[in-house]
Amino acid sequence: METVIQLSLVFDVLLGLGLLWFAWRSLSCPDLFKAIVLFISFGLLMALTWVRLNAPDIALAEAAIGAGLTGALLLAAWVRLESFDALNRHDGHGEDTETHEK
Amino acid sequence: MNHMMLYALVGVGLFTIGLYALIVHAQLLRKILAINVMGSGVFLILVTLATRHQELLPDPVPHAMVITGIVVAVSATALALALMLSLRAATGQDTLIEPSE
Amino acid sequence: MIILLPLIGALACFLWPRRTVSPGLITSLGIVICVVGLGWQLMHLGVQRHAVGGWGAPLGIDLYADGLSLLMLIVTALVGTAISFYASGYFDQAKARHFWPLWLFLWAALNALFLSADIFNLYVTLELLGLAAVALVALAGGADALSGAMRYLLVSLLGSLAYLLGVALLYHSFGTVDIALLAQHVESSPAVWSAAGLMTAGLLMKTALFPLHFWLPPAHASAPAPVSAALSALVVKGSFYILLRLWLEVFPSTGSLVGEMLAGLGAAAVIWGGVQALRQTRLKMLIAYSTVMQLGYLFLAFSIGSAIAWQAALILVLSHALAKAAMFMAAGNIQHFGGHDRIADLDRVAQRLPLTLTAFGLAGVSIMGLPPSGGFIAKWLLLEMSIRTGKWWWAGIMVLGGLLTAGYIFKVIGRAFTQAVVPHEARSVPFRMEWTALVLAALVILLGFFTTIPLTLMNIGAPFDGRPDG
Amino acid sequence: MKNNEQVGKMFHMLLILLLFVMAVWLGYVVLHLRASPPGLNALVGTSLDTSGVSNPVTAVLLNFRGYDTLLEMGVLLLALLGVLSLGSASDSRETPPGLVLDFLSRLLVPVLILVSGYLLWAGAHAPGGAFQAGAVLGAAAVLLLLSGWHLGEQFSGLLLRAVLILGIGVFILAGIVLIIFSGNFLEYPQSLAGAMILMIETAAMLSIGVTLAALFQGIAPTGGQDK
Repeated sequence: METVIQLSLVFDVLLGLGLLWFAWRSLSCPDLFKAIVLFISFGLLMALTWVRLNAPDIALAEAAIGAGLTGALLLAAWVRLESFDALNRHDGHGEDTETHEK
Repeated sequence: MNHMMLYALVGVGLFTIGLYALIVHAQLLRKILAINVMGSGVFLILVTLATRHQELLPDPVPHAMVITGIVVAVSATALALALMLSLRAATGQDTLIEPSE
Repeated sequence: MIILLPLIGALACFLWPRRTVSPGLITSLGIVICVVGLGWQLMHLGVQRHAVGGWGAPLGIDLYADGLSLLMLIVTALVGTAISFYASGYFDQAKARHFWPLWLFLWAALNALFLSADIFNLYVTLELLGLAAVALVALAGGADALSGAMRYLLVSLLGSLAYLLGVALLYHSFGTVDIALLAQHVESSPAVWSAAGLMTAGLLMKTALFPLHFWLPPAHASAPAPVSAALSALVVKGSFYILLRLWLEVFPSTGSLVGEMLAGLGAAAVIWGGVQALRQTRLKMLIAYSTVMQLGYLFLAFSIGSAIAWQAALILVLSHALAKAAMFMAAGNIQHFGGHDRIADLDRVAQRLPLTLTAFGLAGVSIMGLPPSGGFIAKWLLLEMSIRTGKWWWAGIMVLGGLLTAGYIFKVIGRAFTQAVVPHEARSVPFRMEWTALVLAALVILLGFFTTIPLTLMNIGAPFDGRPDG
Repeated sequence: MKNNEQVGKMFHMLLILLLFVMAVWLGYVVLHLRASPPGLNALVGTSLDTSGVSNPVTAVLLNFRGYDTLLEMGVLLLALLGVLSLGSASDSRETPPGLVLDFLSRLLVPVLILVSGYLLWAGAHAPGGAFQAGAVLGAAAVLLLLSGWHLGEQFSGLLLRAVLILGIGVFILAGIVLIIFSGNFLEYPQSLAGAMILMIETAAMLSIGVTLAALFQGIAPTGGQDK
């Protein structure tokens, strides 16, 4: 019993840290494409978390909507952005996907 | 108190990270991601606080609220992305611009 | 209570017949009739409460209508109808197709917001309102409008999330999201104060109180004219209304530090907005900054805090909504007429668009707070109350604000009479666009003579006398 | 210039500090909430029998707080309207899909449709429901869109819009009918509650699926110059 609780605690700590880590990486990594992929993984981790929190309904919704469709939307938008960039580079003033710091 | 409250702290963390990124990054796609991360943080807090009583089943009301919230979030994200693309097409930038005189 | 139905019903049926102006106008009239019906009900039967789904407060969602909601609904119905008429002349076929469903959604969101008694439900209506408003701003197209819309969307989402986090804290402290039930249970605790802080911050963002106003001028100024009118007159009032509800009913005592702080920000908004408005070179930007400024006045009531001050603030909401809608419409006419809204090149608009300029002038009278107008009564009452409660410094701010307002209004009117250096081609302005603006402006002036009507209406259910029971 | 940078840095540090304080404070508040939250759990439990479904989350979403869900579908539809009004809606992709994608979509789409049907049905008593089912349906449609399939002419006009508003339309209609019969908006008679919820959910699922797919199409690349 004791070990089960301990194990689940370890699991929860890891999952929590994982969430934070993925969120942080997704928001700070310079490559936009990577950021989106990281965000989708973050969504899947969220789904796992909902299962842990005894919320299977949300887990399903998160996996399907939060990670799945949002991810698809983000990727689609990214492809569009890239195609703009490709055009720009063609015109000679390329602006790659770097992060602009304010 | 049980260790599920850990996730509430994670929620606070996500909210903060998202807010930070929202303010610091100029790139719109990044801002949209940041808003989504913030949202996840809020949802996590909303649900985790309901698990304070282990003996009962989880409270379904926050669950329903979060599902509502997820749908709202995806709607807003879609609109934001479409706006971003139009803006990009109009200005060639993926950041906000100052209004012209 | 029946009010929500025709609304949403009309909305849905809107989506599908494509080319539609007349259904839009019919819906507007339908809403007006429903609002009148609700008003009649309230006057004769008192406060109305309706349990959606028949479950009742803690489990289900309640709708609640008292004088405060009624007044807001009336303002929305008045201005909304005017905007509908105006828009029917403003948009071309391609834009109209998108405008009408979005606009009716916006209206539905506003009505739902004013009737809701449930803070989570309010969150959903806020999102509905925000997305509709953003989409409408973007309708103008062009870099300015798109950027303005994007900024607006981000701010709006951020505000909603902060609000939602507050809702989460309140729900888990008291196990309910119903305003009346919360009011019974709320006690001072760190959680309550954090919730209050988060929700207030989120809503202030949406209400664009200084210094969170930065998104408003670009969004409001670059939107199509009827949309600007709707945003400035109505949308910002939506989040203000929630703030008012929360602080009047849920959170403890308004006369505290928070009230002073909000009023202080309001005062800063009055000054800053006024100075910025004076400095603008474009008419719509000027009007947008004027909104920032006039919103500031509303927050002064948070410090004064007596029932009369609240009533004054609401009269101000009413008259500002009418006047500002009229102003943006007038600006829209001018822009339509001359193809631009640069104040320096107004080129004898007074002689060539007399109706429009009259509308602008009359609305200006109310915004300045000159008699006889709704704005005058409201500001006079606020002034009097601030002196009577010994907070004369707010009175000073108000007088200063009045001077600034007079400055920027006359700046526009003065330019309107003179000939511009570069004369330009002019397009004729549809008849109904001119008259709608004028009618609204005339209403504000009339409001000055009939202030007692809204006053009696808003006191149904006594929303300002301490906390009404659930 | 250098000065500016320094101010920027200071600002940055200040921001981090402020956010840190906020996070610590929120963390404190979250951990020290009142120990005995009343919650609505018990109430949901006792009312569940009369709600027509046995999954409490579905009961909350479609019965107790059905009004929220109604508005929420409005939000979804509104987002689509917004996206469409931005005019980035695309026609069809011109590039033929890769073999893998084509194969994948042939394989997956029927499965996804089955899954969404199951989720919808199961939602009454087990995890699942209209939103999840709609999302899966939407995913299926997205796959179809990606693999080059597009709506035939006769489907793209009125019929498509009809499906889009079907969910919210049925919801509102049910609400109005119920006002006549039971006096309250969206108050289901007990015996019919299960059936009505299922009906609303079915309509909602279809609309949600199609709306999500349409959102995707509104944002997706127009073909031509994308890679």
